[in-house]
Amino acid sequence: MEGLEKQKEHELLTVISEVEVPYYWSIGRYAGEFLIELRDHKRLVGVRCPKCRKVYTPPRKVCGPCFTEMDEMVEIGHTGTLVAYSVVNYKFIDPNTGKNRPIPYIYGYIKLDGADNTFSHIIDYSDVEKLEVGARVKAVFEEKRVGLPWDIKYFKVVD
Amino acid sequence: MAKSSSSNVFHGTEELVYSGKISVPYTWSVGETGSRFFLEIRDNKKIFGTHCPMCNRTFVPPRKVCPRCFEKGMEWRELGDEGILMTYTIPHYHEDIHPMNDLFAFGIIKLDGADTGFTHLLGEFQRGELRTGLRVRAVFRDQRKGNILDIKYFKPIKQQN
Amino acid sequence: MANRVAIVGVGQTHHKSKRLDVNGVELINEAVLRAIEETGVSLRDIDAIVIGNMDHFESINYVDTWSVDGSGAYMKPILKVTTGGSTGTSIAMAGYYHVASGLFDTVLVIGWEKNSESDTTGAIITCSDPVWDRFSYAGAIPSLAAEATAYMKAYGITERDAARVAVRDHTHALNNPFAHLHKNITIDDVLNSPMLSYPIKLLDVCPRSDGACAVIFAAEHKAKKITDSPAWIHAVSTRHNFGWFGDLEYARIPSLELASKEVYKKAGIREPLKELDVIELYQPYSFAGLKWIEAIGLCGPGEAPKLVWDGVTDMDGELPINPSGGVLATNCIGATGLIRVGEAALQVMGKADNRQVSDVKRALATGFGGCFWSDVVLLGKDMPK
Amino acid sequence: MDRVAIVGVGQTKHEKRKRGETFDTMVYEVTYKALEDAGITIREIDNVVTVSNDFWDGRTISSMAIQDACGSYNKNISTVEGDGTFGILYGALRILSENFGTTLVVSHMKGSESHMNLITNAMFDPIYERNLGLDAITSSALQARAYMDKYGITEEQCAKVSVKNHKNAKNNPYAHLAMDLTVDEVMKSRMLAEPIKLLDCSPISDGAAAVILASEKKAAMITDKPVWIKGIAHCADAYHLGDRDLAECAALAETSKKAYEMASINDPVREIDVAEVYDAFSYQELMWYELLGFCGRGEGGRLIDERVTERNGLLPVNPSGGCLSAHPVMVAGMVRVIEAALQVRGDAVARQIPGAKTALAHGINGPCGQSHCIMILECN
Repeated sequence: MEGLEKQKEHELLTVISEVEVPYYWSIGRYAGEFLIELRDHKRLVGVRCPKCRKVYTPPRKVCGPCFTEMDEMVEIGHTGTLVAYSVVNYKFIDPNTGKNRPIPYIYGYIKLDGADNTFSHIIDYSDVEKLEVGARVKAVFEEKRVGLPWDIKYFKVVD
Repeated sequence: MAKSSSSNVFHGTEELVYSGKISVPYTWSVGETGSRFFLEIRDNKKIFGTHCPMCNRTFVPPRKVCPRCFEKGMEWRELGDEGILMTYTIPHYHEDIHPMNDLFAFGIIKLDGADTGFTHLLGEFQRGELRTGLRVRAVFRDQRKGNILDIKYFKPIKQQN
Repeated sequence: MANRVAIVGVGQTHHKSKRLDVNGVELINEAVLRAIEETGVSLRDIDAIVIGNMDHFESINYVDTWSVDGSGAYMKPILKVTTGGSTGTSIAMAGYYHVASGLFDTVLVIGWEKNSESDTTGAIITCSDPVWDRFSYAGAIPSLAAEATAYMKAYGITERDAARVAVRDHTHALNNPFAHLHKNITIDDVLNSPMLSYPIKLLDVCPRSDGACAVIFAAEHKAKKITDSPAWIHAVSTRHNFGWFGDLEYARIPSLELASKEVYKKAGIREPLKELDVIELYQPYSFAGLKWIEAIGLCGPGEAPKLVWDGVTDMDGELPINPSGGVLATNCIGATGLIRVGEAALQVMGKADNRQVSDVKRALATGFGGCFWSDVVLLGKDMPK
Repeated sequence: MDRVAIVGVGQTKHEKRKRGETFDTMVYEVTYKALEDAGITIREIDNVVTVSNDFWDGRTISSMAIQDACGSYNKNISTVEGDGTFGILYGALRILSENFGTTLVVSHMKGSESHMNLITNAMFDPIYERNLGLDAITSSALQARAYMDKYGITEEQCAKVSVKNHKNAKNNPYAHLAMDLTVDEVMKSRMLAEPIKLLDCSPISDGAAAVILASEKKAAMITDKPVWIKGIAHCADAYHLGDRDLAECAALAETSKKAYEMASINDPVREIDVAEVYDAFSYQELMWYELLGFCGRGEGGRLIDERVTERNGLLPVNPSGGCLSAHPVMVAGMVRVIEAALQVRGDAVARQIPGAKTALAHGINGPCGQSHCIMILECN
C-alpha cells in the first residue's frame, strides 16, 4: 500500500446527524413569578435589589454587582424604550426547532418603564419603518397564555 | 401588586418548567484518512488500519498521525474482517440511538492484524453465546453508504464440521 | 516565588471556511505538530495540555478526552477551559497559570473550532438563555449595533471611520498566509456591503472559519533552552461583569477597561500608546477597533478615529494593530483568542515573517466573549522581574 | 509544592429533581455556604473558577447562567468544563502561580433537565462510535465485563459496593439515595446492560457544590483548620475504547503515583485514613481500589469481601455514600473533595471516620474513566 501522503484523490465523506436533545429547563421561583403574573394578570414584574435599588427583569435571585439576595417584587410597565434592535434577514437554523427560523423578524432590547435593565423580545415586523433606538414600545399579549415569555406576542411601537 | 414583602414574594408552590430542545444539525468532516477507510468498506468490503513504523502499532479506526509518537508516515494495512471479541455487553433497554432493535450487543473486537480494539455491534448470536475470546466476523450491509454502519454488525463464527 | 513563563512556540492551521480533508482531531493535530516542530521540543517534553472550544459548534461532549489522539495527551494531564468567544485567551491564561504554578514546566495550549460542522448562527443562539432569550436571539449583532450606535452618537463617529478599521485589518491579512480571508477591499466596499443591522455591514464583521492554534508555554529554565527569543508573559487579566445580555450597559465596555488597567498596573505601563509596540485586538466587528482602543487607554473617548485615520495603527504606524488581519479575517471561534496571543508572541519573538512589526518589545493581546467579557494578555521581550 | 488550603466548603442536598431551583439559585446557595464556612465575604475572594457542561445545561457558555450567583462581578474568572476536581485543580494552580490568594470554585448540575443517554452518547466520536448508540451505561458495561473477566471479579462483589455505599449514605444528609440494601436485592435489580444492573448504577442527580481555596498566607488569616492539598495530579488515557486495556486503567495508576509522590505517601493503605472515590458504577470502585494502590491488581473483590473499605475497616471508602448515592455529574468529584476535607477537619458529623487525618479524593472525566484527577488532603 502507498503511504498516506501518496493517497490518490478520493471522495471526502461527511457524517450527518440530526439528533434532537430534549431539555426540561426549570424556570425557577423568581422568573416564574414574572410568568405567572403575565399569564394570570397580564402584569409584568421585576425584582428590586435592596442594596443598589436597581430593578431587574426577568426577576432573578441575586444582584450580581452587589452579590445580594433580592426579595422585593415590583410591578413594571407594559411600555418601555427600545435600546437596541436587529432586523434579522439572514437564513439560519433555529436550535429550538432544527428548522430555518422564519425571517425576516425583529428582536430588540427594551428598557421597560420601572426597570433598570433591558428585556429582550420580538418587535412587530409591521413596525419596521418606525424603528429607531429610543422608540417607545408597548407589550401586546396573547389571548391564550401558557406561562412562557411568548405570552407577550410582541412589542409594538407606540406613536 | 405594588410590592410584596419577603415573606410572601412567591405565588404558592407552582414550579414552572419549559420543555424545549436543542436541535442543530451537524455535518462532521470524516477527513481524508477516515474517508479512505469508509470507502474501502463501502466499495470493497475490506477493513484497513494504519500502521505506525515508529511504535509498530496498527490502529483501527485508522489514524492519520500516530497518537502515541506523532509519526506522520503512517502506512495502510489491510486487516481481517474477523477477530476476537475482547469485551461485550447486551443492553436490556432500548434507546432511539440504538441502531438495532432485536437482540444485539456492543462489543470491542481485536481484528486480525490490528493492535487496537474496534468498537462495534454484535448480532446473529444466541443469548448466552457471547464470551470474551469468541471469534467473530464482520457482516456488511448490502446497501453501503460510506459510514460506520456499513458494517451491519459482527457475528460469531460457527465452528466448522 | 512563582515561575516566570514564556511562550516558546506557536503553530496554527491555514484557516479556511471548510476543511473537509481533516476531521476535528486531525485539525487539532495539524496545529500541534506545527507548534512542536517549530520549537524542536518532542511530545515527551510536554508536561500538560489545556484545550478549549465550544461544545455545540461541533457537538462533542468532553472535548479534552475526545481529542487526545490529536493533542498528544495520551498519558498526560489535560484540562478543558471554555468561556465562549474568549475561550482562546482563557486557555492562554490557563497555560500561563499552569507553568507559573511550578507544577508543570512545558504546557501545550490548544484552541480550535470547526465552524463548518454546524449552522454557526444556530449554534451561537444556544448561548442565550433557553427560556428568556433563545426564541428571539439571533446572535450578538444587535448588542454590538447598540454599542456602535451609542458610541457614534456620543462622539460623532461615522460608518466611514469604522470602514477604515475594516480596510486596515483586511489589508494586513494579505501579509498573513494563515488568514482565512485575503481580500483587497476599499472603504467604499465596506460602506456598500449589505447592511446587517445599522450601522453594521457585512464587511464590518468577522467570518466563520475552520482552524486550530497551538501555543507552547514554558518555565524560565526550559524556555531559555528551547529558544533564544522567548515571548515572556508580563501580565494577564480577565473581567466578567454580567451574565444576562439585558443587563449590559452599551455606553462603555467596562470589562475591557478594567482588565487592561489591571495588566498595565502589574506591568508598570502608564502610557500604553507609547509603551506598547503592537496589539492583537479581539475585534469581532470594525467599530470595536475604535471604541475598544479607547477602552484600553490608547486615547481619550472619541479620539480613536483620528488615531486610525492618521495611520498610527497601520503596519508602519506608531502602534500597529492586528498585523495578522485579526478576527475580521479569521474566526475559528475557540482558537480566535489564542491566535491573538500566538500572533502577539510571534511579534515579540521576531518570527512574524511578512507581518512582522519592527523591534517589538511589548505586545498586547485581548479576548472578548460571553456577555461582553474581556481578557488581556501582555507579552514582552524582556524577562519580567 | 507550595501550599494551597481548602478553607471553605458548601454543597446542596443532592436530589432527583430540584424543580423549583435554577442553576443560579443552586450556585448562590453553595457559594453562600462556602463563604459562611470560611467565615469570609465575597470581597475577600479574588478570583473564581466555575465548572459546568454545555451539554448537560443545554446552553453554550453555560457559565453565563451563574455569573451573578458566584459573585464574580468584576473579578478574574474562568470556567473548566469537566469534573469538579479539575475545577479545583485549576483553582489551586491559579493560587500557586501567585497571581491570587483566594479562589472560589463552584460547580452545578441538573441531571434532571435532560436525557442522560443522549448527553453521554455525545462523548463518543461522531465518525466512528456515536452512531453505534453507546452511552455511559453501555460503555461502562464493556469495561465492567473486561475487568471482571480478566480478574474473576463477581457480580456479587460489585453488588457489595452498592450495599456499602447506599448504607453509608444514611449518615449523609446531602445524599440523594440512602437505603439499606442486600446483595440479593442488587443482584435482582433490573438488568440494564450486562453485567450492570440498576442498583450498580449511580443515579443522576441535581446538585451544586463550592470550595474556597487559599494560599498559605491567606489561609492563616481565614481559618485555624486549613485542609492542605498535599498532593494533586491528573492524567488522561487514550480516547478510543479499543485503544485502551479497559480492564486496566493506566491513567489512574499514573495519576495516583504522581499524587502519592507529591504527598510523600509510600503505603496508601496505611497512610490514607479515608478515601472518596468516583464510583459512577459499582465495579468502578473495585477497579479504582486497585489502581489507587489499596490492593494488588485483581484484588478489588477481595478487598470488599474482607470489608476493608467499610466505615469501620482499615481504609474506609466513600463514607458519604459516594456517587452511587448522589451523582450530580460535574459536581460529584467536587463533592468527593468536600467530603474528604470534612473528614480531615473532623467535621463530617455522622459520617465521620474517627481520627481521619489524611484523605484521598478522586474525580473522573470521559468515557470509562479516561481521565482522572486525585487530591490528597491533610489537616493538622
